[in-house]
Amino acid sequence: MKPLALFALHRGTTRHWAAQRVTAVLLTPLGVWFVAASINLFRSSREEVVRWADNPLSLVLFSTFFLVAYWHAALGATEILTDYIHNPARRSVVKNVIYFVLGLSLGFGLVGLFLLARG
Amino acid sequence: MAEFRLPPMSRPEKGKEWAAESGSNTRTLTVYRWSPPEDGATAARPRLDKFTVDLSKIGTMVLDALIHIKNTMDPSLTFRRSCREGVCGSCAMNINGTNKLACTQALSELKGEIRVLPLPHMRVVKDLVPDLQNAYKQYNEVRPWLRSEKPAGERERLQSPEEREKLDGLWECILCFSCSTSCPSYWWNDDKYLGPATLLQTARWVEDSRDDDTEARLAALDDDFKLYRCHTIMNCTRTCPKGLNPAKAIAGLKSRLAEQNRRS
Amino acid sequence: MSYEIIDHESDVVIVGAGGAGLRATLELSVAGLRVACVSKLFPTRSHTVAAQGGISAALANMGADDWRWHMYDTVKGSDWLGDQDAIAYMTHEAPRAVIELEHYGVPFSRTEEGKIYQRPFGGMTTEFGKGTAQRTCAAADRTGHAILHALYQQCLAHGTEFFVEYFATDLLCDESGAVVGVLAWNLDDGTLHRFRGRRVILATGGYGRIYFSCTSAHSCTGDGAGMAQRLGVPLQDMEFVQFHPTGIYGVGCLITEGARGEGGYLTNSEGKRFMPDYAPNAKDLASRDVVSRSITLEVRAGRGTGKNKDCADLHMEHLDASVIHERLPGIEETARIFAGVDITKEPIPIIPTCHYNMGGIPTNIHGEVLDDEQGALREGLMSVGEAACVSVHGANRLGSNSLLDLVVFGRAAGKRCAAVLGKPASAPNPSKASEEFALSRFDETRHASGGVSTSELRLQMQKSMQDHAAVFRTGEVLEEGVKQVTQLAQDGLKDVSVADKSLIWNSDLMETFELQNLMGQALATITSAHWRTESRGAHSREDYPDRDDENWLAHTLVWLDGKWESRFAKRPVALEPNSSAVEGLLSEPAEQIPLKARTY
Amino acid sequence: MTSSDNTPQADRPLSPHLSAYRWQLTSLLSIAHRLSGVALIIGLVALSFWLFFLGQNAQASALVKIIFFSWFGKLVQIGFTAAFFYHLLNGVRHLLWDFNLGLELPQVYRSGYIVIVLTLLLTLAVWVGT
Repeated sequence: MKPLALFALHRGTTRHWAAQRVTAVLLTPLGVWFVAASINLFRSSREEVVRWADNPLSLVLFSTFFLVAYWHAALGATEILTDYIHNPARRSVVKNVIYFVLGLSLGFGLVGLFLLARG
Repeated sequence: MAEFRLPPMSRPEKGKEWAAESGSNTRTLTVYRWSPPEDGATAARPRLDKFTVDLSKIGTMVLDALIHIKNTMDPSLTFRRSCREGVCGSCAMNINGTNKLACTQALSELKGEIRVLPLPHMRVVKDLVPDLQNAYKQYNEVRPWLRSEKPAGERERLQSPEEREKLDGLWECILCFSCSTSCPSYWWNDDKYLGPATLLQTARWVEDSRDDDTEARLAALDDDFKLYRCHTIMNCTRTCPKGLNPAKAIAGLKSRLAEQNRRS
Repeated sequence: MSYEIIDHESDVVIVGAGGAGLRATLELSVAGLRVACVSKLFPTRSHTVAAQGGISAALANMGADDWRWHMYDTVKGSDWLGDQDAIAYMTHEAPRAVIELEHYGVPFSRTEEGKIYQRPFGGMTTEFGKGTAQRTCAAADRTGHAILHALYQQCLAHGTEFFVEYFATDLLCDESGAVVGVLAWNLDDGTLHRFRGRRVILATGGYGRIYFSCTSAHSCTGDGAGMAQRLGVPLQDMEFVQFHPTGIYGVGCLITEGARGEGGYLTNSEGKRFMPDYAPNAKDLASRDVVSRSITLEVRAGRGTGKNKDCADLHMEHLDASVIHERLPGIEETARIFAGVDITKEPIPIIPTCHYNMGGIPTNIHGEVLDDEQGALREGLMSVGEAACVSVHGANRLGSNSLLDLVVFGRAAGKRCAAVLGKPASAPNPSKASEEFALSRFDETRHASGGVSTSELRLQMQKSMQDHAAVFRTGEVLEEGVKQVTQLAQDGLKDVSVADKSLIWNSDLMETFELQNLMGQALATITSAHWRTESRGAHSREDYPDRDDENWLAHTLVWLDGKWESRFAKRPVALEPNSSAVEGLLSEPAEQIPLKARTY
Repeated sequence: MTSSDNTPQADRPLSPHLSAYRWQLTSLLSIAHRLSGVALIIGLVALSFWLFFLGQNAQASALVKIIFFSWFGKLVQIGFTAAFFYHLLNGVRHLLWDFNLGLELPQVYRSGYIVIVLTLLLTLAVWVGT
């Protein structure tokens, strides 16, 4: 398979499968960067975090990582639900609940990030 | 919801301990037993019977031990068997935790007490005989035959040795369903996920240079379940008694399907 | 005794879903007739799956070839007992049959040009014995598997209805004695089924399990021929049992002749290649009866290999590893698992092992069953494959002719049905008496409660056969064997006990039915062997070491009566290849292969 | 494939599966991938809320800090780190498989062990090295 196939548009269920791979590919470098960058961040004071978030490169990379990670998480969660919840209606309900929670938490995170970046 | 535990009536209980054979070299086999209820009776739970056999009296394989038990201890013990040389796929069962053909699984390669169960997550017809109807139906569903619109002509269709080689590792499948029944994904979705055995057979035709129906074969796999419940757990390849690699074949199908969908 | 019986009606009922049964089923499905294929095994588990080396046909993919050379080899291989018209038909049809299989999708191995790969095989020559032919079309060393799966797949493509894991117990007849169906037992739910049809084709395979050591599957119990015998149909040439030269010592698993076809050879304890002494021209690729006898003679002369000096060594370690990997992968696996041998490094200990039954239900080339020595047909009954005796293999079958037999005559039988039956029509009803017989036999067997277990009785029979009717035979030993097996049949079967009385997947009961079928054929085999006082092909009488064409150029017909007593008759061998039976079927006339001494 | 309608299929027990099938590297690493994925989803949510609280004001951040420096908080963080590295490394393994690489059984085992060892080493590096 040509690597490009991953990044191309797909129809049907292949899209889900491909999206999972595309996000995984993106997350690999982003994840490594995130770990490197954030190793000390959690233990830092608020001021240090603010200084870190003030850097546009970190901000862009971090928000990208953040968004892609959520996307990947949602795809992964769907996969798990498809495996274990057999009733389509129930599966759909649980999926929507999870999507809602993920969306909400993504929102919280972005708001936090925005506040930090503003200092 | 997927049921990770067996339903109460399916949980095996301790069974009978049969009179042990004496000898200097004996092995004990714990064998899954269940018989359908006789007229009017209610079904009992399966049980695990213990048989101790004298190895000097029997051949080298697990099947030899089972046949010996059937012949000399309990004639009602039931299992499928035919070729006894690993080519017909009848005697697939779960031996010490993984799926094997009883006829090619040497007793000497197993440690300790030998535990013999039917293929996992299957409806049991009797003892070690699982109901394979669903597996056969799924096999049929992928239309496992040569499909070509081109007239075949008077002579054989030509196929280069290189094209033919692509079928190696696919066409040798004996449909024992050891792989499918080793796959947790198949356990949870055996009604909708095709499972490694059937997908391997799909790949066998997708890869055949003489078959012209590749596109439709791949397109037929494109839903949430038939193909994509495969998570490359690799239990299938790990267990295949013929040393085939269904997981690899499935990976090939996924990438071919992805490429096909991208192109169209 | 009361059993609810579920009724099925079709035009043709086929019992058995191996190569021959499936080929016939396919032909009938294509012809638009209603078919019920009843099998005790899921089709791809039939014993055809174990055929390794290949299927013969004069395709000439590897050099000059001609179907008449193939015919010559087959007649000679049969030691002139094969019917020359049937052999002409089979070898003439072979190329078409194999091409057809390729079109069905069989994954044959290929030549560089992309054609079907063909390998040398025992007894297969060019120019009427002058050169070595490469005539055996192979899918690595799993040709039977490849063909069986492809045939099943084709049947699926045509929507054929299969009744899988149904055990047929008896044939059903109408008032006139014509066969109109079978009674079968569905293992899955324990129900009994009456399959009615205007014709019944028995494609139930061989009965190798009459011997203690055989290459045959556990399921090779001759169920069709057993049913036919109970109906009073004779069996033909039952004394001719092929011992394959290379069964793995101790376990009996088959090592294909293709191993020698690809260059393998046999040695004795002195490390000497002994086959050139017995067959100076063909050497290790002489026909199977010759090689089996040679091995046995080497062992008798004290030159056997192994701890007990009772086997021979098959060498392949001199072959290129890539050849083994590409063309003999299954052998590599089987030898490793069952003999603990790495064939690229060491030889396999082998011994002649019961492998194939040349004899069976006598039929014409359309698969129609012959009821007597004059060739009268048994109405409604047909048979194909190893269960049948057409006869194309005569006294000894050539390797790779059996897969050919299956597809050629499976197709022929299907065609005949289609031609004779025309459009779908309703099937006749079996007579009360016939049903009664089948049902009471079922019930009696189920409730059998004698003193000897099925497995014990079976073992006695197998040991008796092994000891008294193996590669070499003598009158005295055979007589003792006849006595023993007759007694096992007469008294043993009456005293059998079935411990399991249930109906769902009762394998104890199934094995008892199988033993009843085996017993009739064991008896037919050993009494026929005793009756035929000559040596021909696989039947080697030490007290009559020569072929006796004057008295014995004839097929043996053997009937068993209700008391298991045998009756014999001779049926002439068809020496004229262009007989009325094959009129219009051969593109050019075949030449008769005149009788002569058989040397390789 | 026909069987009559009155088959007593409902009575038939289900054969043992999860409880009977032997755990092996293939299935262990697979379920570990799934579990680490679930853990990381929780981690991601936690990260969001950390950012949110941090963004609020100093008091909230102080509270977060206490949690982070508690022994329990540390343990959870080590867990997340391990889950992160495992999921990342095994994810790469999965990606290679999707490109049809390393799917032979010996390779699968080799890469499996490599992933385990690397996960341990990297987690150790992060928590000891810093």
